[in-house]
Amino acid sequence: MEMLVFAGAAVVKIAVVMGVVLLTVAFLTLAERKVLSWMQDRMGPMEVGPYGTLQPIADGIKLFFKEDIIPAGANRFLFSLAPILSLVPAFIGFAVVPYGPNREIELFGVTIKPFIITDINIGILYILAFVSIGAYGVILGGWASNNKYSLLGGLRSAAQVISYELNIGLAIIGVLILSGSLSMVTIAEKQAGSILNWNIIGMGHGGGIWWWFPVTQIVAFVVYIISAVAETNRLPFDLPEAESELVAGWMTEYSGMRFAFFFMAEYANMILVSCIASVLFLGGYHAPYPGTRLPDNLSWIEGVAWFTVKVYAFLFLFFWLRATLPRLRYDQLMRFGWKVMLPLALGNIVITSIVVYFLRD
Amino acid sequence: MAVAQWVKTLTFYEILVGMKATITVLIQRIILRNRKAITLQYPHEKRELPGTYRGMIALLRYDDGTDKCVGCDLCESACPSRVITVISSEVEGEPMKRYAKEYYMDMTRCLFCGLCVQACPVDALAMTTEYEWAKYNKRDLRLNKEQLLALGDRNFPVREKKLEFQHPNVAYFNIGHKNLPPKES
Amino acid sequence: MADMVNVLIDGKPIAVEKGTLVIEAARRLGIMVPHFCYHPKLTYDANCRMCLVEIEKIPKLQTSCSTVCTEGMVVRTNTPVVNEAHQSVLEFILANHPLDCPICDQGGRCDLQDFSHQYTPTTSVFSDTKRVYQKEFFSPLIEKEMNRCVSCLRCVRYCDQVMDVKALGNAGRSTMTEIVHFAGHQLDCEFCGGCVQICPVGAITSRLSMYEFRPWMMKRADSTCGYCGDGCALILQTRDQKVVEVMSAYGEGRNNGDLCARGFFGYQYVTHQDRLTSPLIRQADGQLHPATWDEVLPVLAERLTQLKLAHGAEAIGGLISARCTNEDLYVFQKFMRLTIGSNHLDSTPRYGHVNAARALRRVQGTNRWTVSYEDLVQADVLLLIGTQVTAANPIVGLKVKEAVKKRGAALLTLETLTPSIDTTSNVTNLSAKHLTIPVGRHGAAVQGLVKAAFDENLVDAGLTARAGEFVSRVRAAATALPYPSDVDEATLRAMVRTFAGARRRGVILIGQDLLQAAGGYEATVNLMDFLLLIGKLTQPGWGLAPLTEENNEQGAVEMGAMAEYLPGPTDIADPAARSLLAEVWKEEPPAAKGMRLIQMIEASRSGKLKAMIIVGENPVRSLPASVKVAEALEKLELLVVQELFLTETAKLADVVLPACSYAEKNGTFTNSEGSVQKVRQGLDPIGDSRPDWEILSSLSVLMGYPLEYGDAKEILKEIRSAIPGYRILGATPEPARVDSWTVEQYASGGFADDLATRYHATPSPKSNGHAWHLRVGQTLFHSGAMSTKAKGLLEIQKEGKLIMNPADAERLGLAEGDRVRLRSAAGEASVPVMMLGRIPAGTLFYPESFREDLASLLAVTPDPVTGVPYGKQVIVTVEKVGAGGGGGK
Amino acid sequence: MGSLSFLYFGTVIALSAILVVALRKPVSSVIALLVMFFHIAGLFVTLHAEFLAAVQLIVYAGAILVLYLFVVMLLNVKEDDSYQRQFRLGMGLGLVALAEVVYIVSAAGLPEEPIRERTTSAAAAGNTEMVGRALYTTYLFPFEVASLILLVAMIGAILMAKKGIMGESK
Repeated sequence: MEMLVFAGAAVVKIAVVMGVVLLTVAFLTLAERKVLSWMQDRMGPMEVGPYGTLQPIADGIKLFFKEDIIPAGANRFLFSLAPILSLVPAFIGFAVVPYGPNREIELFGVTIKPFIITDINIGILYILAFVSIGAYGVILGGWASNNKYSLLGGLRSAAQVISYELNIGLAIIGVLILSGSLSMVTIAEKQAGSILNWNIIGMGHGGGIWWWFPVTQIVAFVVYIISAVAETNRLPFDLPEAESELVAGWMTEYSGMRFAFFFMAEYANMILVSCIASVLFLGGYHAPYPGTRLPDNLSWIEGVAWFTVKVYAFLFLFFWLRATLPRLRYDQLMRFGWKVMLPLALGNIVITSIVVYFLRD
Repeated sequence: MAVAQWVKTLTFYEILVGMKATITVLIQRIILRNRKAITLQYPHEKRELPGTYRGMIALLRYDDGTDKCVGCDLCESACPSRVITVISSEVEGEPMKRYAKEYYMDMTRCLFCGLCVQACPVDALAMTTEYEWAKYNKRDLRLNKEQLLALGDRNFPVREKKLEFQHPNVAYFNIGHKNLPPKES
Repeated sequence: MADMVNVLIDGKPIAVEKGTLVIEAARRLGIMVPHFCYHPKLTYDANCRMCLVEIEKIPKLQTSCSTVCTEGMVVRTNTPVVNEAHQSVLEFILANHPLDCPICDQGGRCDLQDFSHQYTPTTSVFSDTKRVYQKEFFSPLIEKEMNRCVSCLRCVRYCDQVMDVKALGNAGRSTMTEIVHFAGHQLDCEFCGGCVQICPVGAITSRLSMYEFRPWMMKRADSTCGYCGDGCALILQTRDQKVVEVMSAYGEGRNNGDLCARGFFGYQYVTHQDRLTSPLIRQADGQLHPATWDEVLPVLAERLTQLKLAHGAEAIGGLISARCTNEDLYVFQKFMRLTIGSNHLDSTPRYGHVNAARALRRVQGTNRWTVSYEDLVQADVLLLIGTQVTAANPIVGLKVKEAVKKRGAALLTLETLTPSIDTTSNVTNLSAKHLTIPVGRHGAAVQGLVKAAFDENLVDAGLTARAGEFVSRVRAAATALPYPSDVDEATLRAMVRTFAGARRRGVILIGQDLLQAAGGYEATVNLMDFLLLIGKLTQPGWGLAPLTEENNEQGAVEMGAMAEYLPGPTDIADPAARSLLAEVWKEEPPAAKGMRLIQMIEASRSGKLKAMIIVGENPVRSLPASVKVAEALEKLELLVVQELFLTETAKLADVVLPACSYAEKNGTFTNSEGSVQKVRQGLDPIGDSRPDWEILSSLSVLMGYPLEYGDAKEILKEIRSAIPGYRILGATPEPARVDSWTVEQYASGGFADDLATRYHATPSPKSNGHAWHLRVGQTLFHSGAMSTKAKGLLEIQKEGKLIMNPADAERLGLAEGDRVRLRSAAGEASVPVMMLGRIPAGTLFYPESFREDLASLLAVTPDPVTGVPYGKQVIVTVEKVGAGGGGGK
Repeated sequence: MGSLSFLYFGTVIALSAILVVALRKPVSSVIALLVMFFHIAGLFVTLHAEFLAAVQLIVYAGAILVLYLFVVMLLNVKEDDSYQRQFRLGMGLGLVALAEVVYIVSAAGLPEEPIRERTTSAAAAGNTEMVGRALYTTYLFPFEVASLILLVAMIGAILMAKKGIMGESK
């Protein structure tokens, strides 16, 4: 019975999270097009539904019914496997993200955390592990297409993902040091209080006003954001699919649902990195002010809302960057990753460690 | 100076300036609503075309309904993308009078450069302002003489007088010999 | 060359021969003086005033086309004064020239257009209306638009000076000058197209391709004409798989820019709608059905192999047309001799040219001319025997005319024609001495020539010393004969005196009237005797020049496409030749004696021959009905025909393979002069047709004895190794040399074998009112069956008409177009008549291209030596059928 | 439950390990290796060593194997059967290894309840911390030596790849 309830609750949570994520992915495409067009004096989709609001549905239907082509000379197995390898790791990471206050409810005698699917003690590592698997989808898809553009796109993507994954990993270490935990829930809980306790400001870990400066994770935050943009192959780091050079990179030969998988994976990854960013740096579901403004039994709404706002702010940042910045050259990208981001992240770790070791505890 | 440069680099100053520009546009569009999209919702709204717009090419007629085209092939040779095929011939019953027996324009290849219109010695070609010519079958875009004349009739209701009535001194330019005065002796 | 003068033109010095015109000297320096009326072929007229130049020490501007260079002359062609003069002249011309360049066929290659672009401002001081001519119908093929005329009179002068036709003249004065044809009716000239080519503007254009092209659209292929043996260089102008126009450039080819009606207007058969476009194969229902090459060739190869295995190679024969290229002919004979293994093969020279080839080979050791066209033009004396040169070989005719009219050569003619003024030119009008020889009597006249040489004591003393026996025995044989009754003895002797008395060059031209008549071979040997006797045979610039009827008969003989010859030509039994060939072919050709044309027909009738491969030849049509070719061919188990059209022979075939015409393939033709000239592809093959050599080559591969060639050039390369020195010759080919060893052999005994047959009296056939000599031969406007598919030529001559002397017609009460019934020993036929003064009384002429009308009338007698089926001359009776209506088809 | 999952992970690990060397296409081998890494990670999870599982995936699957893929794709390695000819040697070595395993297993025997007690204490403190403690206390010296070796290897690789870095460039 316990087992059943536990499993049932897990299934419900997974379904809700997946539903929300998928819906977000769908309307994120529309939102992106709209935001881009607003920033560029255009209109964006206007034909399907009022102000083009049903465009994602039209796109979905189109992609669903589109002819599924496997190029001659392609490796059929890997060609089919690649989109799945791309999509699954993108979705799997949502399992450890806390969407709301860390509460527990009793259901038929079972303790359930309603706002997180599972709180595992190495949550952040878990996400990193699976995100790194996502590179296989890209690289194998590019290779299996038997197309030089695809292969180049795949190789670029893999190199880029590996390089920037390193930076992501190093950027969050500062946060981990401050939190002393790998669990997403713990990290979020440690930032409770007010905006000052958020890791980006870094005052929540004791010590007072005089030495808050060295433990602020602002540098790590910037490194993380930039690396996250690169990790998700978004502009200005969308070299793997650089239309002007590589047609569509590793996706060149894909069409129909396989293409849609890649597409969804990209947007899901965007959401995921936004979630991580808000949990790690912006206090997750915590409001910037202390306490809550709602009655205690409804305060979870406030938490979820704040979390949502933060995530959407990040997503908007993605669009904003895309609308503003041109694409980097590949060597610039690599140099930036290894020669700027990496030292910054390392420096952040060193300083944070020293400060934490000597001044805290 | 160098310090300022460093600060700018470290704070991504240029990028922030760019981001300010884009967000400003967004704010003006969505919040202040004092900026309009330049997009034209094409099938619902249409652009006012300038008079010199180069759309579909048409063949013209004289006011008595006869083709202006003399089948001289100059448009064919002027055309940079080999759109035009002229098959010229003699007018039945009027010796030495030349006309285009068949005239084809393969609009799939046309650049709308207008060189044919310039090349035409009798102004038989003109560019209309028609542009909505999407077809399901691209072979439908190989227009024959009748279609091109119909285009001309549709777009140019006012027709010119015949050449010999316009310029008496070139009176024997391609009008055959039927209506010429007899030879002075 | 000693008389050179130095002139300075635009500051550039040049030394030219005395008498060179200034414009010509400037041209050699690359300075183009604008001109309309000047043409190097014509005498200058200086009427267009366009070529004005400034010459120092002459106060006024001079026309450079009429001013002769003198020593130290200083000429300026590009000074302000000269330019102003040019501009003024152009302004005068343009005052009346219509601005209809866009619709003018000359637009784009018009001298006036070019000069206008070069000089004139866009405005004119003239404001009057322009001169306008009422349009008149001119001719079905040549169109004139007098409004465009600049009155340079090039056409009029060309027609007179080069063609000797005088069909065009100028009427009216001043701006109203007009080019007219005499007598007000439509133009009926030789239709050489010369006026069209020479007109600097669009005043005279070809109606055949009117408004079909613009000059810049056309692709050109420099090829060689496929009609007669003259071998004219042609420029095939094509557009989209269609021959639009045929031209010939001044200064190019053996014809130097001149063409005849066949060459200029006879190109449209190439793209005729009846062309075979796919292989046809006879199926179970007895009908020919279209098939693909992949279906037909393996079946064909299998059947040929089966027949070869069952009945031996000897049961397969082959026939090829001399209209094919040398490459086709060579591959054909190689195919027959190696792949099949049979020597039963023959080609068109069998109809007459082999007589000449054999005679020349016998006496002078080479079958080629020992003279060239240049010798012809520069000859002191020309002797024409049975050539009908204007009709059969028009361009050689032009050379004769040039020699006579420009260089004052003495022309001696022994022709079937009489001098008479007609609408077309007639070389006998230009003769210094002429004898009208009745049909079939040229051999007797030649005997008379030899006799006269003895009677006039013109025998070369050296020869008498060297080969006394030859001289004495020929003298005995020749002088024993009387002079032929139908020629005037005094004129004949005078001719011989003139001919033998000439100092530098002299050429005897012989044609089909001699070669296609009984005794043609003997007569040719006798003519060689004549040349030998008067001591001219071995001298350079002298020689006997047989003219061929079809374009590559010379090539057919030289490629060995005949039973008795291997490539070279060398005799089939010649061991040296066989070993050379064995080296090239890696296998010896079969040694068995091959059957010739008539023998092959007989053999197929008797069942000895089981299969025949006929390439481009149509024996059912070209041999008279009395031979019953169709009947014989039907008995064959397998008849393969490679053809352009579904001819009478092709209709009998089991397999018909579509072949390419000369316009669709590469190769070479050898003209009667012996010049090997290029044939270049102007069109892609029509339908599925393929070049003949390619068909034979793929067939040979399937038959297991591959003759594989990548292209025609590869074949030519092999031909060159089989026939050393066979190559495309330059603009002025080096003529062959007389082989003195062969001449010695001949004079010292070789002559004796058939002396009695060669010199024996042939009685003159009676020629009274009941017996007429009918000759079937070439006309100017048609050649073979091909030309009857050419639209342009059909416009000139639609049907065959019996040509007779007007006096004869009057006697019979015949009017133009009446039908007459002809009866001969073999049968009868009914044809319309027309009158022509040049046909002598008692003689009838019928164009060969329409010979099917007379098929039942003719009979064939094969020559015992050369196997030539003589069948183009017959004695007939004539009676009127009915009044005019019958003839007006 | 525990032995069932161990059986599954162990079988798949063994099978995919064989496939890595048996498959002819290099890319297929890499895929097999990837499958193997996943299952090793799974094995770690069943042992409650989540940190090791995650690190296994991040380091091996996420980085090293991707580099292998890189090499395979960039070098465009053709199906090459030259390695397949070492069948006899491979068989011999394999037999030796098998004998060793059989010996060890028969000598020691499979433990009935593997390392249960230790894992409970680890779960309490969080195994990440335990690993960290172990590394920085008991195994500090080997850890530092290993780091040094890696550093040396890295510097050596850079030196070899970058010609002329020592100033001898031309």
